[in-house]
Amino acid sequence: MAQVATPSTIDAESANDPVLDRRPENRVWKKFRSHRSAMLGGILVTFFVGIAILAPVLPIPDPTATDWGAVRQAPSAAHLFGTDEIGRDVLSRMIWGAQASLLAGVVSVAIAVLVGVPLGIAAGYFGGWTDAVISRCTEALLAAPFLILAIALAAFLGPSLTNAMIAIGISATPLFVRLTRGQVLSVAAEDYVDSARAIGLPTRKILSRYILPNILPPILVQATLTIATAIIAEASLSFLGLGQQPPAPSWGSMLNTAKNFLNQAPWMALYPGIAIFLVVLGFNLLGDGLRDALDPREQ
Amino acid sequence: MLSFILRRILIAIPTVILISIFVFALQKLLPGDPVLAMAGEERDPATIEFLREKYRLNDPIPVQYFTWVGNALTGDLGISLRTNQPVTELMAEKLPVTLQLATMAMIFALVIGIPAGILSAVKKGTVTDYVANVVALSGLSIPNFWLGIMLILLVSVKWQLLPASGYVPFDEDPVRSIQVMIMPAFVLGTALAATLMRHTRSAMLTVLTSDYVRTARAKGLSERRVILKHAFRNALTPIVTLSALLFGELIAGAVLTEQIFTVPGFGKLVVDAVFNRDYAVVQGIVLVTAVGFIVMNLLADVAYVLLNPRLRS
Amino acid sequence: QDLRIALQSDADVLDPDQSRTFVGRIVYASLCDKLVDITPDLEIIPQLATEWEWSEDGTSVTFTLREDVTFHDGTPFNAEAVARNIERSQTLEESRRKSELSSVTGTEVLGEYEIRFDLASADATLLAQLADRSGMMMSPDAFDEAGADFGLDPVCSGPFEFDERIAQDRIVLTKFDDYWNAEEINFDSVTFLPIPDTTVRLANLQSGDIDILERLAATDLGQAESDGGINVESAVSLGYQGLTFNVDNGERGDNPWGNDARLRRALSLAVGRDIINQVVFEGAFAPGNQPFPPNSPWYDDDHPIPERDVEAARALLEEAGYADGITLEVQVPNTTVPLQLMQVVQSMASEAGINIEITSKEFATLLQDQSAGDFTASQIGWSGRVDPDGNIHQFMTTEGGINDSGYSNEEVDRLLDAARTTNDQAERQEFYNQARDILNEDAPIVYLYHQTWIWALDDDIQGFVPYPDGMIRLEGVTLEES
Amino acid sequence: MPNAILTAMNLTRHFKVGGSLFTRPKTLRAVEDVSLTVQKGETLAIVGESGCGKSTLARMLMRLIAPTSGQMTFEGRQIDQAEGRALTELRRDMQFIFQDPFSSLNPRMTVGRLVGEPLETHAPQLSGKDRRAKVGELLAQVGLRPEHGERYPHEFSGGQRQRIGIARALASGPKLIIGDEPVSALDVSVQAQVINLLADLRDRLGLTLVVIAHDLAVIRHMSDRVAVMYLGKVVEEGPTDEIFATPRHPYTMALLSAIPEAEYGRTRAQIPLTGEMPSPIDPPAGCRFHTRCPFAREACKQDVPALRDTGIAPGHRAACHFFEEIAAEGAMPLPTGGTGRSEAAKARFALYAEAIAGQKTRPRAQP
Amino acid sequence: MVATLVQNHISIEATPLLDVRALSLGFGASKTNLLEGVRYSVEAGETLCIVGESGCGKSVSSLAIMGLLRHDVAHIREADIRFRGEPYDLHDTAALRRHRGADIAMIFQEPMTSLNPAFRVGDQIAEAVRAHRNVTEAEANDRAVNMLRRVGIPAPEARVNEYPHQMSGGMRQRVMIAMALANDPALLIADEPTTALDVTIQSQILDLIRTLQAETGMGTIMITHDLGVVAEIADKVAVMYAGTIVEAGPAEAIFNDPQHPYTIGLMSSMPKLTGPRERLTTVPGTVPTIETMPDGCRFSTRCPFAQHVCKETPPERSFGAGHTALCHFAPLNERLERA
Ligand SMILES: Nc1ncnc2c1ncn2[C@@H]1O[C@H](COP(=O)(O)OP(=O)(O)OP(=O)(O)O)[C@@H](O)[C@H]1O
Ligand SMILES: Nc1ncnc2c1ncn2[C@@H]1O[C@H](COP(=O)(O)OP(=O)(O)OP(=O)(O)O)[C@@H](O)[C@H]1O
Ligand SMILES: [Mg+2]
Ligand SMILES: [Mg+2]
Repeated sequence: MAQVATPSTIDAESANDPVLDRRPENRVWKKFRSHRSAMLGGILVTFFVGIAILAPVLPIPDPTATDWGAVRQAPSAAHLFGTDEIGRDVLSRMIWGAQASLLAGVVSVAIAVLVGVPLGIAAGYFGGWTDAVISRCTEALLAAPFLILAIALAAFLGPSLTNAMIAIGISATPLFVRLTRGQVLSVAAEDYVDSARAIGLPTRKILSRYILPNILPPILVQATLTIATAIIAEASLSFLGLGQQPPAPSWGSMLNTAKNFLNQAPWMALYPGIAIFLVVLGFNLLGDGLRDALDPREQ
Repeated sequence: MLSFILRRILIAIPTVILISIFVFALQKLLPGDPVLAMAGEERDPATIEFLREKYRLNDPIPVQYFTWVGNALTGDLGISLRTNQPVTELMAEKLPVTLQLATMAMIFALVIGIPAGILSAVKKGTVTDYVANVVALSGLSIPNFWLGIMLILLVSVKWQLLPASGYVPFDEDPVRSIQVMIMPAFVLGTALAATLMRHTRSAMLTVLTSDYVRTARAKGLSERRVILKHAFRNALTPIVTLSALLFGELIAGAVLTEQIFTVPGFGKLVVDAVFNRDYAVVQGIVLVTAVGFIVMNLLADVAYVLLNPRLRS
Repeated sequence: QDLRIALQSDADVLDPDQSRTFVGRIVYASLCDKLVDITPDLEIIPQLATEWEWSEDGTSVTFTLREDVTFHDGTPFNAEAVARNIERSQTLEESRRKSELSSVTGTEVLGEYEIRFDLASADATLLAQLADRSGMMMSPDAFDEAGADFGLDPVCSGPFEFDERIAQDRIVLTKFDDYWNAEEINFDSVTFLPIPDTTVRLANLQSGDIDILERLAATDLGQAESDGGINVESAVSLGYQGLTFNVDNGERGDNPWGNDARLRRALSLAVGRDIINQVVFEGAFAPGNQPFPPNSPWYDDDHPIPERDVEAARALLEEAGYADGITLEVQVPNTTVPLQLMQVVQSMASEAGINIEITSKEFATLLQDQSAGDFTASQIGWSGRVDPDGNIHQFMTTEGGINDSGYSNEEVDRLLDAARTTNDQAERQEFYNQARDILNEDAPIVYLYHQTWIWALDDDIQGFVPYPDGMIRLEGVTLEES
Repeated sequence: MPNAILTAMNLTRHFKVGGSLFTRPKTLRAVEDVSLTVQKGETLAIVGESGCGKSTLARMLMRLIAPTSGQMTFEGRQIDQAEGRALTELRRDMQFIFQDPFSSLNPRMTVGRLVGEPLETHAPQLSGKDRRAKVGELLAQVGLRPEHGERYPHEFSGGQRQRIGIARALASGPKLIIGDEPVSALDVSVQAQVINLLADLRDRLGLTLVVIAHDLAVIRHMSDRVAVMYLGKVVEEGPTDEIFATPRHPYTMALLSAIPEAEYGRTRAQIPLTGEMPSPIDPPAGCRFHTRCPFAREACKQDVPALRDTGIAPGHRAACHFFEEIAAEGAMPLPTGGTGRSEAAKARFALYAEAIAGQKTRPRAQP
Repeated sequence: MVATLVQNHISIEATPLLDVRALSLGFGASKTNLLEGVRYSVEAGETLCIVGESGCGKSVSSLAIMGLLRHDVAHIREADIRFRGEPYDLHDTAALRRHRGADIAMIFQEPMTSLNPAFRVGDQIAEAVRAHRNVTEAEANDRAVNMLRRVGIPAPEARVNEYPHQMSGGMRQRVMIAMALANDPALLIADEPTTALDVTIQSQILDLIRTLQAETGMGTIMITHDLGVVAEIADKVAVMYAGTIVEAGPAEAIFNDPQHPYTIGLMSSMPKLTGPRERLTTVPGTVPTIETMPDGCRFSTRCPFAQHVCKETPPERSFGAGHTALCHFAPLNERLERA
């Protein structure tokens, strides 16, 4: 290919081009920071992640230490959030429970995303038989009641928090398959995907560089919504004996126990309830903000 | 139209087969011997052996499967191991209950979720929008069992406004039937309302920036008419599809809600059946809900087409 | 007047021969009369049989029957009917009463209202069985016609007759006008409503939607008592709750906890039964260390409830070679009360160096694992029987039907078999006490507490008598709208 | 034809469409029996109303979609069935510029990566450093600065983006570039920049161009030869000047007469076309243009006209049964003269052109 | 009705129909105005074309006049507008809505998306009628049929019942025009009405607008960047660059005697259909963004003649017969010489 120096006839771009910050990461971060609700979401999530990690070093009582003399005591100076049905400190259990609940939320969504998105991409991009098989299985899974699915998986895998996360993850997977497939169908019709084919890019790279990054935003949003569902599902599963094993706390199991004492000890339900709400709110605000920040077209 | 529906039904067949196989696989996977669960506290070995024979539980799973499919095709779904009632009869008894609950919940969800979604889209970025979003998210993050019991304690015990739980058939006493169902429907509807609200909001946001809404404004129509007629009519399409998908969630949610409010519907039936390993009932219910799910999706597709003049021709 | 009773769960099939649930029995209390009944003090008293007489050797018993009884379908009740009932219980393929009546070899109708039961050997438990489902009399014409489907439309001779049932919603019975004891019955109908959630059950009573509920949660006692419109009645149950150890049931029986009784005794010492009762049950239940509650005539006073003694527990552990502590995996049904109970036990045991790992399981799974021997220890209980034999024989004898721990001791087998075959109360007591001496040492089951049946009633309800068997008997109960 | 670089014989492409939920799919005949030859070094333009199948043809030539039937050769190699390696190689030699500069660049990749990507595929031996250097060179070639490589497409204007697209197409060192309406989405001033750029590149690199457009002024400016399409078929083809001076197919005439000219007072009598373009799902029998042709006769409804030499210039062919007679009637109206610019205005235009070319000016001392 | 309108228009001929004397507005937090002192006027029966490159603010200015900009993002900083000689307040939403579709109607560039896909076209037209007139549904429907007939849609009685997707782009644009004209507006704003259409259809639409305008005497503002269309249809032309009107005047003057360097550049960029094929002269560079907008003359960053003085706001120079240009050096040939 013949190379000639830039001819003067071609309009060169004027030299003083003003783009404030070249590095994309910086820009994402800047946009994110100026997104007020996203920051609030970030702070909420960071706070709960923080207490989950710091639980062992915080000056709080042992979350499993029982006190027979202080069963179901209302909040007081000694127990800021009160005590539970066997005299454990609710505040401490809430802080320790953050670990299990956040894990349940995040890990199960991660499973759903990691399994669902590739399947969805395969179904959407390759179509035909691949699509038919994946779609039918997805529908079957969607139509089967969650409870039955969960019990079966629980029974199959044995009861533990990890397996609860797997069970929740698997049952949230079909949703992501569907969502991804739909997104891929619309993204694959974009010109830029054709442009990738036109330069002879192998399918593998088309999928990873062109399809994946462009279908991500709605998936991100759905993922943050699903985190909420997953945290609550952990509660339902611990109701089936699948989740966090006692006496280790999780917000879900705390709520579950608390429901029997709503009359006598409302604080037992109040605080984990508020924690779940704040985390869900945090993740959703964060998701909204991330979507806006990651989209180069969004101001 | 007919051929479309037929085609959709054909596509659904493999799904149903998959589900039925799945349900049978469950039987193998699930620990907890159904016979043991049925034999009573004493667990008399002779009884156990007899029950196994009677319900053909000693046959290999594939044989059981094909027997079941054969019977199912003739409309016989077996009898409940627990109450000896035919499964079809049990389900015929429970179906109206759950349908009523689901319908009322859906109405709640629609009545709350859609206006809230429209409002927050129209007022994007304002306090109204934030409040609507926070309320929706709390609807999503408050567990049903918690909300349910709180409502019972407040509404029924404290204020004595509504019956705490139970069920009255609609044809027996419509007013009371609705009264009894208000709380469970509300509880079941909240999470749905939240989802609907979020989706309505985003659909409306897309539609509100569209050219035809601008056209409608350019005609000098009132804002109300622009939003409710021109924008909403088009935002409706994704919402309808979504509502059908939410049917699955509705049934899943009904499980817990029916439990709390002792509504004798599908959800309660399936929980009891699962816990008692009443397989005939579990299989029947899963099959029927799956078919219901498929029918809902089919209806949604039809509605989608009807709402879309483009696809109607 | 309609009486509405909330039950904790839905009854199973309404055929006394096939039925197996506790709530089912509550329904039968209004639906089906038995040959004999019990008093709150567990004495056997006449119901359909007015009197009975044992033969010398105890191998036969002759009943004289009430003469003014008809079944709900009009079929007269007589000796013939009793014979056919017993025959059905013993021969119907689906019958779950076979083992309860296994001692009966045959019946002989001696007259219109007189019948003799012939037994293979003396059976001290028989009358108690006849005070329950085995003694419930169904209309022979009805069950001949319906066969195994009798439960869909049961016909007995109790104070109420079957009207309708909607699974999981309600069972409605209406007053049977020709009931022999009709003047004691004050309701036109009775409706049973299954409401599983205890909070919701109580809420229903408070809002006036029901009149009586059974099994109020102990933690709700305070609230119910403080409510002016509610009365609470209670009776310590016949059953028990405890930890069943896998002593020799399959491979998993071969573990330190199964092999060394000292460990099990150490655990028993480490838990404070009073604390459990206070923390979990608001002090409303009865602490226990035997298959019978302390207030039972069969309770062995030589082995009183041990005081919590962490030091002694540690000493035993050390003696067994686990001075540094030991771990115990316990499977627990995944419902609130057992979990709460086990967490309390766990907390107390840890002070003695026993590290309990709780595995919560859904009940059907737990049951299967337990009967298959796939467990180390299991938190489970027994609803209790009128006759002491029902609480101990099948659990502790080598061939016992529900001997999930796989416990086997010849001496215990002998003592418990002997206790079965004598009608002499004192003699039986002695057998049980001797067995207790051994069992207390071996401790295949560590008993923890006895549940108390708690009923909450609208204060308009009068005349309700609590029975230790947990049944609701409506004779003499009235409801006066205030 | 020794000098042909790309030939297409009887290319046809059908789509299954509709198949909506109610009806069975119908066949849409987007391109029907099109034969073309592209000579090395020339610029061939394809024009036609929107929806007449230009893009479909271009995508077929590029092998982005497979033809339903027909053959194609590239430098003598059969390519209509090429797969795998052969296709990858073909894509080194043949590149594509997309119509819409806004949608054809992946919004989530930097310009540097976008332009470097073809190199990655077609010159994997290049080190990362060399590749970056090469990307800088390519960007310079299209009038962008190497630093622009760090930015994202959305930070560029439409014209700049189209340049990025062109740089990307040039990266693999292609011999032939197919542009699917490369300037239609741009407004005039930007369009002019891109047209000039393409012309320079063609001259400098000796590229062969196939350009699709529906703006005839652009076509006239850029191309050596023109093919006019109507409803999936080529109705006229020939050297650019001949097509503009002596169009033979009535459709070409109508098209030419409908273009508004950007000169005050300059008008042209229009050849009125009645009705709408028929649907390619159900194209008219016979001559596909007969439903709208002001000269249509009975024969046009039955017989499909073939492309025939007009005899005006070599390679000028038209598919019309009656073009001789229509031409004889003198049907192609000529434009009127227009009012023309004042001398002062002409001076200003000259001044402007000189200033753009680098000539400096200074303010005159004011009287 | 047509007659009265024409009469009206004669009686108020003295004052322009729409007189935008100054319009400045900005978006969001940005301090720089996107539109800066935009001014133009249109008289009844006259066609004003606004030209300029994409993004220069053509649509925004007309949307502002229609009151269709969102108040939370667009900040109107200066607005001195008369309609039929009366003040026209861009903040009075209610009044704007009364004007919209009644006296001032607008058609948009995208015929494919500007009609609501969910409703029949007839209903959409009838709705516009009923929004401003107290008529029955039947009357409104009759009007819809009439309007479709007037814009040249064959068999309008049947077509009113069709949905937009059943029509081709050209037909849809005609429906849009029918809808806009349904209330006989005094002023029609057409925002690139033909950009999305073929040349053959384009000429049909332009003809139609011209004919209707002659019939009703309405004033028209036509936004486009196609100089060919301008040459064909305009009475007056306003050339817009980066939010300001840099040159305005009678069409002939703009084409034959352009003064502003941008106008000259624009004209030079057009490939010609006749004459020799020369390399195109272009306008180098790109339009400044709102953040990089220069002081003074907004064209100065790209103007080959730019001097220091261009940092100051250029004077408006007049070249007779309403022909004005904002440039320090216009006329170029008189004020500049080769260095
Ligand atoms: N993938 C496809 N599926 C179905 N129909 C298609 C497809 N691609 C193109 N068509 C149809 O084929 C015909 C020709 O389309 P094509 O895009 O080639 O036209 P075009 O001449 O490029 O038009 P434009 O000037 O609008 O780009 C049109 O009717 C179009 O609707
Ligand atoms: N809501 C908005 N917020 C911020 N900037 C906006 C908004 N709407 C338009 N703009 C900006 O205003 C400028 C002018 O847009 P406008 O649509 O008026 O251009 P135009 O001249 O009509 O261009 P075209 O020929 O492409 O239609 C553009 O740069 C655009 O980015
Ligand atoms: Mg195209
Ligand atoms: Mg515009």
